[in-house]
Amino acid sequence: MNELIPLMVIVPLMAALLISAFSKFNKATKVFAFVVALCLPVIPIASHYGLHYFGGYAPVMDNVTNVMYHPAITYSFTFLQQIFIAMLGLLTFLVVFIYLTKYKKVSGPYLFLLFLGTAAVTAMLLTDDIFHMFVFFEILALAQVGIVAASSIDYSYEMALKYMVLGSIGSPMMLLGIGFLLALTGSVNVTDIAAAVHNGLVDATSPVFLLSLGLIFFGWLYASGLPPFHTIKSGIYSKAEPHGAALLQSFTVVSMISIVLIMFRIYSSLPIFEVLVVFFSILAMILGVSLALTQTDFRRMIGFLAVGELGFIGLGIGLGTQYAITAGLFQALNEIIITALLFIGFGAIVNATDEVDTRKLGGLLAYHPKVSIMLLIAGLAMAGVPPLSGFQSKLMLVQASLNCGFPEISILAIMVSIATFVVFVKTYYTMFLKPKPNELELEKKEVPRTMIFAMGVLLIIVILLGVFPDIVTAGISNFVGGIL
Amino acid sequence: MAQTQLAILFTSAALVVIGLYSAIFIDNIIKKIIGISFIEEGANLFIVAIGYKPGGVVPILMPGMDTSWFATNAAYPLPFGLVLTSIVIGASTLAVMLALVMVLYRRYGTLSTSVMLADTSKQEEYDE
Amino acid sequence: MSSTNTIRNLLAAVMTAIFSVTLFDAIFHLSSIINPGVSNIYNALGTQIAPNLVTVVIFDFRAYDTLGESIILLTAGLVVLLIFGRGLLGDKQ
Amino acid sequence: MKLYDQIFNVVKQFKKLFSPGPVTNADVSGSITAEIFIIVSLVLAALLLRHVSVLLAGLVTLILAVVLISNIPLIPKFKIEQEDSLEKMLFYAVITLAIIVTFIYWGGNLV
Repeated sequence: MNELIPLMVIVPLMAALLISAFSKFNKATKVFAFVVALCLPVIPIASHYGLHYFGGYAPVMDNVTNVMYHPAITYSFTFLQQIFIAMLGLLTFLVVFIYLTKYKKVSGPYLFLLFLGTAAVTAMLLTDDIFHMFVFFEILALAQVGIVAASSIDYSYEMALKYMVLGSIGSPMMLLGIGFLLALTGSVNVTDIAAAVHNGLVDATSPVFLLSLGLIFFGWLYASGLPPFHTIKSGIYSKAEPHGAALLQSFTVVSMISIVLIMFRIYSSLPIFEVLVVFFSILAMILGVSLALTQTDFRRMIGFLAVGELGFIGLGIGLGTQYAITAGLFQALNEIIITALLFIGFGAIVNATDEVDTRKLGGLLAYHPKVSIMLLIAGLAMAGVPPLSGFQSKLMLVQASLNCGFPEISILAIMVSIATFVVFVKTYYTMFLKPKPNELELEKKEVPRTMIFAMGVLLIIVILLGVFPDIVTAGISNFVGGIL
Repeated sequence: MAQTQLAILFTSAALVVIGLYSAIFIDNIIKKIIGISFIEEGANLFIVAIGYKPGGVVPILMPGMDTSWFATNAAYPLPFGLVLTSIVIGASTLAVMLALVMVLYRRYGTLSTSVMLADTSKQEEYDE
Repeated sequence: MSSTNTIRNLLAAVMTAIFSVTLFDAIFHLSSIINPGVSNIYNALGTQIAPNLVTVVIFDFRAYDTLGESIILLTAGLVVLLIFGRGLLGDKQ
Repeated sequence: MKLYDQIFNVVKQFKKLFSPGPVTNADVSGSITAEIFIIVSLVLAALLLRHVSVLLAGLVTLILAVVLISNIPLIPKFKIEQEDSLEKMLFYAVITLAIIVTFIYWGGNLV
């Protein structure tokens, strides 16, 4: 039993509580938040793989039916969790760092929400218990609403309320689906449910079991912002502070993969599950990218692009082979980094110009050369240009879909990449290369050093993963082999 | 006694459906939120109903009860435990939604969804 | 505009009706195949810990869920305060 | 000449899409790209039906292509349907929920 595994959740949770309680002491809070944020990526790297049973209740065998039951909540920690939690911790650290240097006076509730979101997502990723995942998913939804409401951008309250109203349709449906699973199998532990399904204790073809898939699937659509929730998800990103949006999109990606992996373990024997995932992923790619092409608010544009990129992850999971799922998860990791980089980079532009409409911007290359070059590389990585990390994962996805006998999906994926590239080139041109409009007043504002630092760190990871993808894909592939 | 359980289960489904209808068709945001909270309550009631055991006893060990008899005849405690958590979750989201409505009502002076939560992307795109 | 709204409302009503029929049918079939599963284990194990099994589930087997529950209450309180203007970012603080 | 007029009309309609405010040529070319992209990708996605039945795939692809091309500009329509108003988002969410659940429950075993 490894004591560090629950600490991954407890440390940000306790930090959040302490910060909200003692936010009056400005300086001390800043130092404390910085130290805790620095710890976050270190803990998962330092701890060993294994299982953790809360309360020490190891699995028991039911003597009557000879079925194994997990009475307590179980956390399982493997390479996949390690890499994602470490990346999430790093991103949280960078975002908290940017936030701490941007504002003189810290806002206790805002820091609380940032740490709480990280804790909730970590718990969702670690947990092996579907109801526990639901609890932390709700915490995450509230934290997201709080991060949006705190930003005090125009119309952020309206967007937050819309998100909550849609969420209170989406998440009870998921709860209802969990209820169906509980009724059918008598357990909320994913390992138990999967064992019950695969051993034939539950009839996998019965319509009731299928209905639970439908309800949980709908909840997953809400969690991950796939259509029909793509408009609200991109709206949420555009109404948060840019560094907050960088963290919000990573929450979305991680909650998406953690729920879909649980669904995959339970429902992988049903062909309709894969059909549904692929269908909604393709829809997300088409709608996300085509709407991103027509946006003039660049925050909204990246929001739609982020949703469109989620489609690639779903595609990998939906194809269902070991190679494809590895590609999808690798793409998820890349997307967390690249989209965060884009959000932080464009956030630097917002910071310097107080303007979000691309039509009013122009000629920024001369003023912010560092930011523009890093943004260019990030955009190329998102579009999938070698040797950056986006290229490796998209190449894997294209190969995987070819191997599965779906050349149409490969062509579609390549087309979406090209359209992503077009979106990016268009925005880059209007913001950086086009002549500066006369009305645009550039106050001699510098881009904060911390933003440049954060972008540099993320960029190094992008290039590193692009050149040596094996350091991640080998481990992920092992993990996927374990759940197949 | 199985009819009791079926009746409770049907009630929960009815709550979910009523909630969905009110989410689409009611314009007043407060009423809409009340309707939406029906969905949450329907899901909770559903899970409570799963824990029902025909002819069972309350899952509390009374003094003098035989433990093995109790284990086979008590109602299922797990769904009740889960529902207590999810009730609190529903209440919290309800509180946050109503707080947002309060602030927005002060700003707009109306509770109509079609005014308060209309499309905002056009207005913010090019404001001078 | 109103004609599209009528069509929309009609479509939504019909789809919700179909959904409700599906849900009722599923629940009718479900009620005969409810499985106690781990609840029976709880019933057997729990009596050694405390007499009230629901509290045993909440505070022992699934205590971590209860922690999440209390955290969510706190979060809701803080977010409500945030919405009313305590701790906003930027100039509007 | 007719096609030229039609495309000209399409560009004029894009102008409405970006009002208020000026329409730059980057925006219009972006919209035209989106237009072509959406037609091609939807047709391509319809080709996936060939795994169900080749005849159906051919038929659906042809009909979809004709419908989409005769209905340009599509992007303004798509954008209006996916705007930020709560009514539309709720409508699509509930419709999707009903379609998923109904489809899975009554026909999930057919796939």
